[in-house]
Amino acid sequence: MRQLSYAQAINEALVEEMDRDENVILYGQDVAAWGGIFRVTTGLLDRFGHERVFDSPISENVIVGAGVGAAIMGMRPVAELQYADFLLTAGDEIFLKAGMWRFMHGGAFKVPLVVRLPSGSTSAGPEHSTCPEAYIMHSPGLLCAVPSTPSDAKGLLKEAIRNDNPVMYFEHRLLYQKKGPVPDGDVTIPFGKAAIRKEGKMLTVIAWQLMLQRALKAAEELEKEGISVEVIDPRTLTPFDWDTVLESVKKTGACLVIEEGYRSLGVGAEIGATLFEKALPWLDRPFRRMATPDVPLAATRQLVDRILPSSDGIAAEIRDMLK
Amino acid sequence: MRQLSYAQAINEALVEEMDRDENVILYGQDVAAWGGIFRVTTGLLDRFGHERVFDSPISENVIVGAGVGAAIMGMRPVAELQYADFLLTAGDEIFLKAGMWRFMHGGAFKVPLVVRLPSGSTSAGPEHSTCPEAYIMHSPGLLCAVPSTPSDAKGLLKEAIRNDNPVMYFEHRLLYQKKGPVPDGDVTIPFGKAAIRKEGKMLTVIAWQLMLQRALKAAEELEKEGISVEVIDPRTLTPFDWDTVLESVKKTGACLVIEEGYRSLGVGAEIGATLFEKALPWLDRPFRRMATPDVPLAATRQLVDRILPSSDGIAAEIRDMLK
Amino acid sequence: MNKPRPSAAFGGADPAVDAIKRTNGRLDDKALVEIFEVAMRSRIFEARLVRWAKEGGIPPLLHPGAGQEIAQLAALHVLRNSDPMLYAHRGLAYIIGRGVPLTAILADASGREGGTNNGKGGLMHTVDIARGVYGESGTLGGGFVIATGMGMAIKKQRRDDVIVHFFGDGTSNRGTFHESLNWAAVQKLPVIFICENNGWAVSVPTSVSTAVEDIASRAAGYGIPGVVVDGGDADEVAEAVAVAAERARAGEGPTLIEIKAVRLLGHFATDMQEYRADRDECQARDPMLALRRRLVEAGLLTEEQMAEMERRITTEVEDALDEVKAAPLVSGELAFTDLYS
Amino acid sequence: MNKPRPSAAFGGADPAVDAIKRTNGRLDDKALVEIFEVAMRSRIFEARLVRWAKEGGIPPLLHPGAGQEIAQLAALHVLRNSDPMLYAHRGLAYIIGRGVPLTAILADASGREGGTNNGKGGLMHTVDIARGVYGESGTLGGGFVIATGMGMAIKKQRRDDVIVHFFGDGTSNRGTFHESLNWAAVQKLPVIFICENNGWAVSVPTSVSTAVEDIASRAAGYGIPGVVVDGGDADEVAEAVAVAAERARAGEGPTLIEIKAVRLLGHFATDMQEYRADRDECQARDPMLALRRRLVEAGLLTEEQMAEMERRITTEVEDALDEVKAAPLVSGELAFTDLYS
Ligand SMILES: Cc1ncc(C[n+]2csc(CCOP(=O)(O)OP(=O)(O)O)c2C)c(N)n1
Ligand SMILES: Cc1ncc(C[n+]2csc(CCOP(=O)(O)OP(=O)(O)O)c2C)c(N)n1
Ligand SMILES: [Mg+2]
Ligand SMILES: [Mg+2]
Repeated sequence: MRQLSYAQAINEALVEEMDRDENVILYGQDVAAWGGIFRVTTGLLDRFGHERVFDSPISENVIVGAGVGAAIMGMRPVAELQYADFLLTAGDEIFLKAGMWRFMHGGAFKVPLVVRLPSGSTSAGPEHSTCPEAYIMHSPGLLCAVPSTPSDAKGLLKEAIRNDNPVMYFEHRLLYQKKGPVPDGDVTIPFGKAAIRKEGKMLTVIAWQLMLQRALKAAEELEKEGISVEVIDPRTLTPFDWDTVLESVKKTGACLVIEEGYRSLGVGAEIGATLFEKALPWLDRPFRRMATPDVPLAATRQLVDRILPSSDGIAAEIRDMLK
Repeated sequence: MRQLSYAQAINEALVEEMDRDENVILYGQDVAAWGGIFRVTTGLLDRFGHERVFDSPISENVIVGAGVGAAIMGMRPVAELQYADFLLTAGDEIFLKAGMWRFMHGGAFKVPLVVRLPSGSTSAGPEHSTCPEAYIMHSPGLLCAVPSTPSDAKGLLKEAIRNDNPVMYFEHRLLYQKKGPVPDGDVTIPFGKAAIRKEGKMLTVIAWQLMLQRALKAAEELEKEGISVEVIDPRTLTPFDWDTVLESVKKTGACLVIEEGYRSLGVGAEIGATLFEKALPWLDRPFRRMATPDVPLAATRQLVDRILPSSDGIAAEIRDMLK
Repeated sequence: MNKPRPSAAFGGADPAVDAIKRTNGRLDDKALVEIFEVAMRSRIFEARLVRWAKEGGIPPLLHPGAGQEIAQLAALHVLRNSDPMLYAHRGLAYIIGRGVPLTAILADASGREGGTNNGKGGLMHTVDIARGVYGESGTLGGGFVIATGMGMAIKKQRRDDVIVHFFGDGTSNRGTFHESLNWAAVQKLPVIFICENNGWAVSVPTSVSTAVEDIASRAAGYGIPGVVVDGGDADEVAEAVAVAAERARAGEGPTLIEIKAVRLLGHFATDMQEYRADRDECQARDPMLALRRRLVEAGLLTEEQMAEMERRITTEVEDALDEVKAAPLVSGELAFTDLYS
Repeated sequence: MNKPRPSAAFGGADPAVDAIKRTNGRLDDKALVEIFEVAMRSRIFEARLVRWAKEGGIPPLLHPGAGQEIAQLAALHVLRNSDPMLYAHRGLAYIIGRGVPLTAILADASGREGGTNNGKGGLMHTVDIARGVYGESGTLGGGFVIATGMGMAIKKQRRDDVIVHFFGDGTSNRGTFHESLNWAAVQKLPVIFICENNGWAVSVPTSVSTAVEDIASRAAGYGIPGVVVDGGDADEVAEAVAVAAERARAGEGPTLIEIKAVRLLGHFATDMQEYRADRDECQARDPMLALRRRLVEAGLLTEEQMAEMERRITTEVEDALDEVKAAPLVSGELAFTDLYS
């Protein structure tokens, strides 16, 4: 199969969807003339022109809010916030407008909006480093995609654009250059279907994006030691594929969630609580989470490395859990 | 002991702290001339004058952000957002400025800011009804108080004002008129100390504010049936008093969290996950949560009543859990 | 009638302002009578709703628009019903003017069947796409960004609709005002931003919260026309809106119109307005009184005819209320619908 | 030297603008030489940092301020070091001008011991309260609200400090600009808002994102002076800031000053600027060149002396770099400190 980088896969999804549906428009800071500060949208302006691909002011409220307005009038806007952290600068627009405008008005509209949110701990400081997907998972009305591979990045973005609901699409900056196989043709990936990235018997690990890479590396390492770990990538957080997770946990009896976001009320909290509700009879061991330990992410590499789960740290944690 | 309403208790805390420390200032929409749309700040303008009690424009970003700025210069601002939901209109200022300005600048400042956030399901529609404390609990750098009684409302607010960190103080609109005993004198309530509102043996219920009222009612009812429920009011969510909760759960072997916020990644998720991590050996029964089931709160009473836990519903849930 | 005066910030130099001066859009007799009648319907209906709220029949979350109806309706009168509107919380004339049935509004207000938003938004979020009624943001200032995006869609779709967005003076202090007007201006979007400056935001006088007297002067920061009109003068309002609509449909971009308005009643239904000293003075400035006089003087309606109109509308309102009171409450199960599509 | 011209939006009518015209604050010879020297230090230091970033020694998150130093330093020169400053991301002259040691900046940039923010904020968030350096918001526009609150505190405390906040033209499109200027104006807070308009926000030209040519024209929406000054003219900048400071200290409120600036280099250290056609033209407008000529012509510094100055500063920078490179990296344990107090 073709090898594409995660960034190329996103670009390809945009091209295909914009080719397919002229209601798809793309905008945000620097996305047009420059092709995005992470160069993910290069070539789109040339292909689709200023009417459909345009640069915006530094006005996050209206970037998201205008997306809602355009969406209810039949467009399919794909808006970019330059860093995922900035979703909090457009809180009203994301949580109350995108999430609730349809509900509040009795279903009179659809809000087919996609917000692209580059996330991840690049040591760029507290306001340019986070993975804020838990805020979204807590909030009704919003779907949430967290692609981990080039193929998923493409397929989930295509699905997000076609979906009639607002989708927060988190693209991880540290994966942009990572390559992987991407199938030819018009392949979408449905929301709410997790992928089992590695089968295993003794423990279920749930992770996505950067932490998935590290978890898989740890799992390979452990395999050599005879420790068989199952690794699940949820792909979307809302909707969340509980079936796959429950089935796995019933088999393994233990679960570890690894995430880049803050620990308290991070995604792992929902997973832990839900398993405790629904799978207690099958659970042999205490649940565990590895996450950013409720401190902001500093601008200095040593400080970030100190707190983020590494693959060695993950392997050690799993060994300890299974002791 | 004196009986005061929850609103009077808040008012008294403000008066006492403003008397004590001239750096305390109070502002927000309608808080001065009118004494607040819920009449919680009446009399303060007369007592302290326009320099210290003033009305603000409808500018939530600067209401919170100016609080951060004033706090780092040595003031102790108490800002009000008219509805707790509006914290999302000041997302940058709450989560990234109040929460992180000190950290990001290596501890060069203190940020002794209090934001008063009237919350609660008053059937005022999706954007005027929520209990958004989970967003705060997920976010580093912010403390979070959720007083349930007049006495706590006073003591926790006094503590919040004296605390050198930013405190999000949620006052529940449906409790404003509720009366209760409030001790005389300068009594503060420390953060991170839960209150056991009712002792019991068979199950631990955790609830606060409106849901605490309902939980206590249910617990009394059940007591008559011989079902002994322990009811814990956490009082603050950050810091959270894990010791009290763990001790109770180790005794009862079962836990139910009842909250008004959204279910997914609501506060109950953190409690469930933490118990699953730390108390598995003592847990006899699956964990449960009752909460707003991941839909916004409509403007119509029937719709709100349909989804919010009632005291009857809570009693039924507990009976079912202990079956 | 005064000509709409361009905001001071524009001096006479801006060509867009000249365009406004060139137009002459007096309302004809029929229009005046129509506006008067709908205003009366709105006034009577609203008063009845306030009474119902005080009786406990509906929540008091109603913000009476008394005093502001004439201007609201004059503005809508020169637009098409297909021009999408995002209205403000101040009163019901906007939606009554667009022809939404009183029964639908009452059903929304009381959570009964027959409303427009399935019990979700209540009275504040009536919606009726066929009549161009696109709803309201519960957070003030949430409408600016949505209006801007709607304008963006209209422009991309090469339709000649214009978006009209009403909002209060207090709301113009939200940051979204700034972001939206800048973007709408730079992209030349077909949006008319209409600020109703009634001097108050709940209990806070505009002078306490707002650094300028004329909100319209803020247009200077976006290079668009900023026009101040007298909310007591239907012609002045209509003309300014007509010019702005023409400009918008011609692809020349947005306009900021400020209506100097008077809030006759409390912020919400049960507001006692203890904070307010200007109430009597304001009653005298009620635009309904002025229009009433004008219609009589011009021989367009007699006092008799007006009294008859009032009786007819009162009956209409009471009938609607009876009908809705008899309707079943919406089911609580609706709590779960309409979130995702 | 041109007089600072008041923004078009103000005409000549505003008394605050007259106040600006009345002042005459030319920089004296000593000041000019000082500004030149600090600008040179900043330019050389920054170039060295960019090189270090390209070598991989520090992250490329540095936004070179080359072209904007003279104006930044002229502005600071007429303020007191005790006047709290919130700076922008554009360059290091702000903090070098306030006297923060180069070693401290290098330590912040490279995560080594001896910095100002314990490894938390890195290069972007240098802080030094004793020198009035209060930091920077990582989200653009986050500074407006904080500056406003700081001004509020100063006023309540009856101190005569003024807050100075630098920000870019692109940043002036954030909603927080609007909310803050309105509130600062209405409360007459001692804040000077200084917009450095360099024509770009990363790759987006100001004309694409912003509906007006002069950001200063936005002052009209807040009833405060809006002044445009030439960033190539230190006197003009200094005078405008001096007047604004006087006004602020006198309790008359904020001023919006717009510096027409030139960005000589890329948005960040490794930006290749493929999107940009105006680079050569911009080099010719480098204010350092103009000041250099002026100093020579006025006989204040000889070419020789400048070359010597350059050598001295280069050595100073290399020494600082050597010193910091030898310092230990800050411990990862600092990840857990400084959050709560
Ligand atoms: C973001 C936000 N802040 C505050 C409120 C509460 N609120 C509702 S109406 C109102 C006053 C609005 O004043 P204005 O815009 O002048 O409109 P008016 O009521 O005078 O018509 C306030 C503060 C809100 N709904 N949203
Ligand atoms: C809220 C927010 N949006 C976007 C960014 C990313 N960003 C950093 S600098 C910059 C451009 C700033 O332009 P301007 O304000 O003109 O300053 P300049 O870089 O030209 O000095 C952008 C978009 C940010 N940091 N914060
Ligand atoms: Mg008003
Ligand atoms: Mg710029």
